[in-house]
Amino acid sequence: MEKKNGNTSLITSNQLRWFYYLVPVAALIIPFVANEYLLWIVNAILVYTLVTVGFNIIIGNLGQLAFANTAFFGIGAYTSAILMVYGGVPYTLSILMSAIVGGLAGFLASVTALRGIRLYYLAIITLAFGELMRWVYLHGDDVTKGSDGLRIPDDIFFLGIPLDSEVPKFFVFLLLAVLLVKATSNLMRSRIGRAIVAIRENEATTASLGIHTARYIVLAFVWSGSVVGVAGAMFAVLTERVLPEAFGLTEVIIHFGMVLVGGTGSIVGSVIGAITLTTLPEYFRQFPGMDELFFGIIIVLVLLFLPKGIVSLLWRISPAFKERYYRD
Amino acid sequence: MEPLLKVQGLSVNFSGLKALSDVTFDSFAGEVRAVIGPNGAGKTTLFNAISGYVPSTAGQIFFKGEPLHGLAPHDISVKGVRRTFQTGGLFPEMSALENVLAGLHVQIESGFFGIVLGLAEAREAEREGILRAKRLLDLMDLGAAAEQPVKDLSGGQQRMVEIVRTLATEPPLLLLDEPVVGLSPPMRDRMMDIIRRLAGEEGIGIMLIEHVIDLVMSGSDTIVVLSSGELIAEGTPEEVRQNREVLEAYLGHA
Amino acid sequence: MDIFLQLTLSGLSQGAIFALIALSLTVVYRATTIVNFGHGDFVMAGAFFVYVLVIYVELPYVFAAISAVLIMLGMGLGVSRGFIDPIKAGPHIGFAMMSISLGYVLRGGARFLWGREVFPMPRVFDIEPFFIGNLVVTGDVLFISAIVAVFLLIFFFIFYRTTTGVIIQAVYQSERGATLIGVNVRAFHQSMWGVGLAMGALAGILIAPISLLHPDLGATFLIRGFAAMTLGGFGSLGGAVVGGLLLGVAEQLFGFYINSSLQDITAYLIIVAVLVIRPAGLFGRTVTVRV
Amino acid sequence: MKSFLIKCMFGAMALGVLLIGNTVKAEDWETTGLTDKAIKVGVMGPFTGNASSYSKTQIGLMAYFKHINDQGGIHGRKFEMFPEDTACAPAKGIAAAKKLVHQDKVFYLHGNSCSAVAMAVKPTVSPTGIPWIIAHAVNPKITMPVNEKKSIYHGVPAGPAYGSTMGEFVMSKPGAKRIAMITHTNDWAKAYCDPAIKVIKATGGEIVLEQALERGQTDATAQVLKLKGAKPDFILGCLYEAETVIFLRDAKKYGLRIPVMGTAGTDLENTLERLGDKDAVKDYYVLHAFVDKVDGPKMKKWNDIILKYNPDETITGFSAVSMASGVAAVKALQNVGPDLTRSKFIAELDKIKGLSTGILACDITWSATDRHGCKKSAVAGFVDGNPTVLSSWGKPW
Repeated sequence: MEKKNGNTSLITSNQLRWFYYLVPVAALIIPFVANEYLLWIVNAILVYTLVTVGFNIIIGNLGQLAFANTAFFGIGAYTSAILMVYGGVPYTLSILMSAIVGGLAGFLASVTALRGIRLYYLAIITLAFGELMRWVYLHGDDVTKGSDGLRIPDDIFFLGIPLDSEVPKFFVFLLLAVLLVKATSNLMRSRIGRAIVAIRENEATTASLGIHTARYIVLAFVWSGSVVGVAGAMFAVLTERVLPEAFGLTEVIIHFGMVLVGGTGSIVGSVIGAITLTTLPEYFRQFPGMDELFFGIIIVLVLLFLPKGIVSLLWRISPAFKERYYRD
Repeated sequence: MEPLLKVQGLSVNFSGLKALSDVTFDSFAGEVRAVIGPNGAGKTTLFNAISGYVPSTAGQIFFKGEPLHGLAPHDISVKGVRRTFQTGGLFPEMSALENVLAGLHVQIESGFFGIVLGLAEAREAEREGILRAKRLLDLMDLGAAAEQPVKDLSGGQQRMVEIVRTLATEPPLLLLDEPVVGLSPPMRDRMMDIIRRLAGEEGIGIMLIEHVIDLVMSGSDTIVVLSSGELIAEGTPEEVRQNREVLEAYLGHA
Repeated sequence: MDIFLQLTLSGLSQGAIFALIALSLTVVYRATTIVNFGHGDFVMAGAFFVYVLVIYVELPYVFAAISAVLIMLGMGLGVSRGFIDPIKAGPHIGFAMMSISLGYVLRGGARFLWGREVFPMPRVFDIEPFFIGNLVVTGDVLFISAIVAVFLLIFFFIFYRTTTGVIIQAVYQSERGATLIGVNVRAFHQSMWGVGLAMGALAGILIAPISLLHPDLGATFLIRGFAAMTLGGFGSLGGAVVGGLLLGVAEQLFGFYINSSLQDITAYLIIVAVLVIRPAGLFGRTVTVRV
Repeated sequence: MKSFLIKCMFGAMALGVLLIGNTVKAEDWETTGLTDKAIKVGVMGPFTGNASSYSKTQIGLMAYFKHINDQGGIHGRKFEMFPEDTACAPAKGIAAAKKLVHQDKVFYLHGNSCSAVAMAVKPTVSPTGIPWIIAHAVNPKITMPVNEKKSIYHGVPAGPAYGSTMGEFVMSKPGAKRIAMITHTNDWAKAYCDPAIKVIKATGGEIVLEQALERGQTDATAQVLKLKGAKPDFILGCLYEAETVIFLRDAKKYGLRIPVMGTAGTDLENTLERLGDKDAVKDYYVLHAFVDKVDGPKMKKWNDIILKYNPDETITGFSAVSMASGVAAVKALQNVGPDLTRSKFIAELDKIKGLSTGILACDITWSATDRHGCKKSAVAGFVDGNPTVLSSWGKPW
């Protein structure tokens, strides 16, 4: 609109905002056209959207190679499942608890980063954290039921809506995803989001601007942990049984792949990444045995030719798609 | 006049090596104070010590009478001592506007919940910050470049953005580490002009590290000369020019 | 006492493999500051090449092994040139994902070609176990320990006693300095990738007769390589070796004296313990940054 | 804006619930996945991933279906197979099940190797009432207690059947009393070991030592030395193939010459081939689901069927396991007659009693209250240096 630099793009950022609001509204039609299988994939996409959005805060915005994301995911799922199974806690409340416990796990993970451990060293330590958590699920038999997995109760309600098939799950998941994506977007386009990105760009300089870097590193991890924790609580209901196998190293790699394929540090990219890497494996079902090969090749190609992720294709359409760390 | 910054007997050791030893001087509001000296004299270490990036081994630093030594960099910055860096001080992937907004961080008063929930107050605070940042960029003729990532800007523009970012909160004391390095001569003169104006008109205390002696002599009120970590001379450009020790220090290391 | 010695001996021979993998990771890391997260799969690939060369091309084992190591050396050069160089300008996150994905391609390729089968790797020697006092020594232990020991001697000799080694050390210290004295840093990176993958392949070839050959062979070793690196001090060459040996012994002792179900997570526990107690590891320099 | 969004969502939500509630009609359900020419059958299996060697059993099952098709099919219908990959990963397995049930709309499901996946899939499949025959996974909880829609069957010995066979065989050795264990710490190992322990304890034995050996380990020194110290009469080994080999290798190395009882996850021939040392497998006994050696004369017929449709396939102990339940399913389908429905199929499956398949050592018997169709297994071991199928210690099958 009031662009001074002679921006002649087709789409203004104002129009784009309406487009973003339209996406979830348009998605409301999906349950009327999709069967349970397709709807399950859509629901999985909604879960993975939050997983990726949360992970991207650490990887993309904060720029830290911390791989504790799958641990947050599992912790969220188990928190919710355990509370529902043993405590009779309503699902809605258990989601909140997953967010809190996930946030605490995020805090724990941030301590390593605060000790000044960075890059690959941080990556390896956070991987170890995730694998140790998996060992706990496997050996915490009395509570987690070991590798049998914890079956969540049949009669689950979200604010009175019974989550007994994919359709109600879709609406609830969509609501949660929209709310958390919006909240994360608010956060990233504020002074807090700028501080987090500034730390990625140059930690020393950031402090010189009066920004308490340690506080924002912790905040990024805690927020990431909470968002992914909620995703975990959704995953528990999606799969109806929480199993240790679902939170292994393969899952770490898939989450990482989603962030990079979509685009680091971009919320739109996170959504694209979640959609791409949830649907492609389903598409590849027709070529059995070639999953890993395709997965590897796709990511290699994206890294080589679209280093900023698929979202960068949108930037070619209009620079308005580039996410800013402030809002007009 | 009460000094803005008091440095008393400041020493910094790096694993036994003396980077600074027993440096003492005062700095005042509205004054441009240059820090010069041969390579390795400890100029940047002095800035790092004042701004909290390296711990001091001995000595004290006071800003407006309050001790700064032992504080973390961000606390010192909040108190009103701001600095720039020799190289790579900007956030290259962020736009000029975002860089300046990051500089305004502590002045934008929006709380966590207000931000997350998108409350009106938080948005208002952000909006004010954005207006302010845009105004500042316009003042420096950077309005057109506001939306571009700073890595795409020219060297001169980048320097300007950094100065704008550092000045955004109107700090009483500014530490500039080689602010004109890499700039073309006309840009250099313009930059020195801005610096002089900031000190003269806004009453900001400025300390700067500079190698180009002409600029130092013409642009500063007071000069501090460091050599091998020691303060060997302090005074007006004229006084320093005539100091024999200074000449020796430069020739000895040349 | 006998048991303790037996456990230690067994742990050392396991540890020799971990050491080799940790060392190969470190060689690449020190040269390029990249940790190869796909290394496990390159280790597997090395072993698969031996299998292919022995079974299908019918090469004698030793030639097959040498050829496989050379193939992996070439692959290292190719990976560096074709996949790492083009994304050099990007952040480390890209390198991490690139190495993982390349590993996935290898694993997927192995799975696609050999799919559901698990192969017994041909045995090199069949030495009857013999006794030293009450200590049982088997051919595998002897073979692995001897090869790794010889290899390490050669490696550290080259590194600390030859001109090549001095140059490598110099580049490790300062790339800019190395450029000034005429070292081609790009070629250097490529060759270090080659050396790293070749060493990894050697580890794969040594372990495959014991662990059997399957596409997921590398995964368990990679995490142990990481643990060895961490324990020895991230980025320290000697540390990687000592860390690997210690990890091998620790796994055995944990398994026997504490609880055998802990054996599997010894590596992870060590990683976390090192972080809490001494992030720099045994021989590492400071690896942390000030926050 | 936001409140409008939320209103929209809840409105649509209510509509969606209504729509879905009305779409499933009873007659449709009975004949879904059937045409005059075809019976659609969904075959889930770990065709990729680190457990892909199990998928040999789905290959075997599908070869049998193709064989039946080539013989003219069942009442004019031919099997149309929908193999779906689970990669032995829960989430992927659920997607596969949803696809088969809701998109491909198969008539029934037959397959599944990984217990964890079968357990993960159960909440998806069980409420639909679609017949589901578990042809390889061993976790007994997949089928028992019988699910509400009474639609899930086990066509191989489940954990308890296998496990109690292990226990009985161990205790059939004269003088066996002190038993030690070496196991993975997962549900798979528990499915074998727990019932075995029960039998051992009930028949006067005691467990003197438990050792864990996790997947991916390449050394069992610590475990072997502990076991040696405990001096048991028999060792129960609930380990996968690779770890079994490592354990036996180290057992021989440290002179642990005590008989070891292994699971159906391993077989004698492969273990021997991998170890390359007859001496090391001399004391290894292993559950053997089949009536004969894997390459024995009684198995030839079945192996030939597999090889006819998959010429490059290597036959292992997994290959023919699922074919037995295939035989049972074909029998039930034939008994139903041309007017096939899901309810009739289930009724006929429940009428299968004492069906000797000529493949598995057990006869398959199903009823409305007991879905563990296979109650026992044989054991294989070396007798005088020859692999032999045994029913108890020293007694050939």
